Amino acid sequence: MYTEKVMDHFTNPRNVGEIENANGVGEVGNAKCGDIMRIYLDVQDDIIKDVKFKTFGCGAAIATSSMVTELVMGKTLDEALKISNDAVAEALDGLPPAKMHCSNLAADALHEAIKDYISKKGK
Amino acid sequence: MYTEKVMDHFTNPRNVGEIENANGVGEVGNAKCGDIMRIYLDVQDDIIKDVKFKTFGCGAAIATSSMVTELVMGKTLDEALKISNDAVAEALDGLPPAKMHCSNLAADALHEAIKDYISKKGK
Amino acid sequence: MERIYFDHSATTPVDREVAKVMLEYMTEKFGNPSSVHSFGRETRKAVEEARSSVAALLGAAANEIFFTSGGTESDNLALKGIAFANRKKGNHIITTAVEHHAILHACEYLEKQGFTVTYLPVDENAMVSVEDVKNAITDKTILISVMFANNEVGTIQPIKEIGQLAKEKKIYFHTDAVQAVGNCHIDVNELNIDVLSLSGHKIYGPKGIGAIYIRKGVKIESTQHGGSQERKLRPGTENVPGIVGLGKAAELAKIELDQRISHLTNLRDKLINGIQEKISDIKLNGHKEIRLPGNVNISFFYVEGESLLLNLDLKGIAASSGSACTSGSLDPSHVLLAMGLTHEVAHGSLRLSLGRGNTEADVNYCLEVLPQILERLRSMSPLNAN
Amino acid sequence: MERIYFDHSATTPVDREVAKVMLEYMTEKFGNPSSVHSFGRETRKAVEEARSSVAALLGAAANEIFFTSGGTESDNLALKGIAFANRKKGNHIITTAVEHHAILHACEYLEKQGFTVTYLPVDENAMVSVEDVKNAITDKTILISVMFANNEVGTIQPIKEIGQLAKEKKIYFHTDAVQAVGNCHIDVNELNIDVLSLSGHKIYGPKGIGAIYIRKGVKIESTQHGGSQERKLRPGTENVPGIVGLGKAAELAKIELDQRISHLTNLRDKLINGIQEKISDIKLNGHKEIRLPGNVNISFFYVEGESLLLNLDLKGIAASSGSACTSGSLDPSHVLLAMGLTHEVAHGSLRLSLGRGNTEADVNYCLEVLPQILERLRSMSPLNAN
Ligand SMILES: Cc1ncc(COP(=O)(O)O)c(C=O)c1O
Ligand SMILES: Cc1ncc(COP(=O)(O)O)c(C=O)c1O
Ligand code: FES
Ligand code: FES
Repeated sequence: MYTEKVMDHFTNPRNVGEIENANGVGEVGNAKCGDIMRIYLDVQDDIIKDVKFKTFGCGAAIATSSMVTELVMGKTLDEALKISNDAVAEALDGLPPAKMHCSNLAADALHEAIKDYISKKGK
Repeated sequence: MYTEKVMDHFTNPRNVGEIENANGVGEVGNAKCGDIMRIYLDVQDDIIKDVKFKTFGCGAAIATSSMVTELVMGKTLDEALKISNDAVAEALDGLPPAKMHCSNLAADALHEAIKDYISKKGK
Repeated sequence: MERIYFDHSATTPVDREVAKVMLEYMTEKFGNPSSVHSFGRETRKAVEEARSSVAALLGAAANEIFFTSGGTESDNLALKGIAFANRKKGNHIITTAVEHHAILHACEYLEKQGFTVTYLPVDENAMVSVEDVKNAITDKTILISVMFANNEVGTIQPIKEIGQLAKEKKIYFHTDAVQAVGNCHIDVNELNIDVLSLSGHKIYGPKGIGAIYIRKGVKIESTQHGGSQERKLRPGTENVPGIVGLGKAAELAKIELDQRISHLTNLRDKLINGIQEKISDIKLNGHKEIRLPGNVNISFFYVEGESLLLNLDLKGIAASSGSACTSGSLDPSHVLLAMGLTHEVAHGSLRLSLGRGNTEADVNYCLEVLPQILERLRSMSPLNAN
Repeated sequence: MERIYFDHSATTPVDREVAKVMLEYMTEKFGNPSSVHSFGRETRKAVEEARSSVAALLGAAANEIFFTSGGTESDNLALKGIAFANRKKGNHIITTAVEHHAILHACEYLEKQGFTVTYLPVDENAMVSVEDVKNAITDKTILISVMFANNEVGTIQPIKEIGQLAKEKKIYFHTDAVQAVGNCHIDVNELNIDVLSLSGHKIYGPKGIGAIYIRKGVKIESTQHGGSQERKLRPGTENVPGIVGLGKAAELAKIELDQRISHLTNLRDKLINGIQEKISDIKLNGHKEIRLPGNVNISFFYVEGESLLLNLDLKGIAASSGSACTSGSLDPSHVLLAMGLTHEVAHGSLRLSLGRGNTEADVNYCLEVLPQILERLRSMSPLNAN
């Protein structure tokens, strides 16, 4: 069902956990299936210095969460905002059709976290 | 499907053939399935001295034909007239439900042959 | 006593390789393909491979194949599924008088549901005319269903031409190919077939499994409701061993097709010629050339089919007949009657359907035994005198 | 890695003896039971013996058993067959919210055909109330269909009482006993059951075969049309190996029933108690006592079912879940929701369904592995913090 890469990220997820003094946090619930993901960012000078996640969801949800943290680590916010759901799925060598919606979770949570950082910074 | 007795009468039918100077002949077609049977009688002093049959029909039709000739051989006409379809089927240790109509063929042909003898004698 | 099986149109033995792979999927790899775990994943894979094998035999795409419980279900699904899904477009269905009961009785059911069905006649060879199909089409026609090859007399219908006609008129074309698959070259695209029924146990595969080919885009609805198996068109836990067995049987059929056709045609013609030489007062039923490679169907005048079958059986030969006496019903074969045979002649029909396991020795034995049986039965027949 | 199978409610491995007899009827005794010849007669006999074995398991008469392609078909035949045959008497059907999709989707289909269906609620244990059934009955009610035991949470319904009620009101009573057969004592007369569905592959028999018990006198019509097999109620060449296999499986079920129940109950309770001891924040789903002997269904808060399953699978344990993420649909189990669970808790449900091949060692291994997995997943969960 799942590719090797998905299973790898599912069994050994990267960057699980919380960042204590995160300056950006995003949480989304997947409207379709009810799963939940939270992303913590430590942004310094518009660069993502650290990122962590917590996910309540299926194998694909956990793997995409892990993958998205790997993809954005060290990237600028602009670069990170460009990461699409499809890009995450592709980086995992694809997801089963029924599981494509799961990749939304990860990208959406990331974008929410960046938005949170920007709005906090604005204050 | 068929009892041993049916198969015995089917494989070794008794009294197959024609009686050249039969004084009673009966032929019936089975309305249900289109099969045909002819019975030849040699009646002397109200007693069936000889009986033969010819049948175009299923295994049950042939077996009941054979059985009916055996049952009436040497009997008086009155006795023969009393032989029912059920009696023929019973003498064969029964027939499958779908084949019960076949036994009609034999008894009916016999009764037709007796009627033929009586009507001829009446003349 | 050695037994000779000449009833392959009724059913075939399961191929040894097929049985072997089925056994594996019964006891070792027994998972439910819908399950997430490894037991489920391995059977899901096997089911999809089998789907590809069946598709390959028909020149179809794998996602155009759906598994059912057999030919009857495929036929029912084709007719009812298309009829109900396209009711708004029209309510007229065209079929033939010589279809299998799975088609005919499904049509009768649809007539009760408000559909109109035209049952086309056939000629003395059981062949339907393309012209008749054409003339039967109305602006309410939504489906044409004509069997590929007749199960009783073996006649092969002009499928490609009917398919072409249907295509031009934008009417769906279904063919019941239960007897043809594995015995004829079939390419659904070349032959313009939209929907096709097949059954496992006629091609050395398992009983209780069949498939339906549905061209992409055909509007059809399911007749059975439940889980989401077979993309919801045919719910119910997949019969994995059956599916895997059917896949294997389809594979074998593809590989062996040419060889089977020439082997069967050879035996068939030997048998027909031998009977014609040795026995008088007979009639070959079905088209002389355009017939299934393994089908022999002959009426023997003055005798009745069941007693013929029983006598053959006593000699170790398994065959079948269109006689009323062998059928559940009390009428002789509707196919033989539609071809214009009288009740009596239809009654005396014998079908010998050959299979890949049959040999020339089988044919010779039959040719030795059959004349004796005929002589015996004819001597008992009241019809023979004249 | 050794694999442990805890998903017997999804499907079971075919018993070795069952597979053996099936093999015989695939390759040696392969005749079509409708055939007159010896190949046909030997399979006809086998089919009728299997019918008797299935009947014996249910306390029914052999002529009250009809073979189908599985539980889904039996359910469809029961509901549609009775609904359409009794339309003149009324158009109301009573069922429950926790039935299998084969029942629920067949009911939805019937609603489109003009029938009215009452879906009774259940309590927090998934139990339906006899009082609710009683109150739902109208003078239009023709059928009550309540499953014997729930496939997800194992709760056993008050079948006898509902049957009694139906009997008094002269309403037909059908029960989907797909999960109960072979796991519970069932006597259709004692329990007042008119119609019952069962499936081969849930009782160590083959996939693709099922049966329906229909009490003599029940008015029902067929849903599939074709030949005259199964007294025309279920046409199509009989799946002889499947039927013979189901017969053998029924025989074994009858012999082993008490032993299976005590073995499974023992393991089940060990597993439930072990999990309750070792893992916090959980909820046992389904009735504590009145449940299938082999069913364990527990929600683990803060985690999601599919990721739980995948982790178990990586450790060699096969299980299932009511999580949306494992189902084709995107909603979590309708059964868990009907019991009042929140989406989140339903999401984290795990079903471990035990079978006769499972051992205490299997249970112990699971009890060793499960806490580790839970700890890991919970440490990743955003829901756990509070
Ligand atoms: C032409 C044809 N159609 C349909 C069927 C029905 O197939 P099954 O008996 O596998 O359901 C058969 C065989 O019985 C057949 O020969
Ligand atoms: C309660 C219940 N009913 C019906 C079915 C359907 O049975 P099958 O999948 O054999 O068609 C199942 C199993 O999937 C079930 O558990
Ligand atoms: S006499 Fe015709 S079926 Fe027996
Ligand atoms: S995130 Fe819910 S199914 Fe994947």
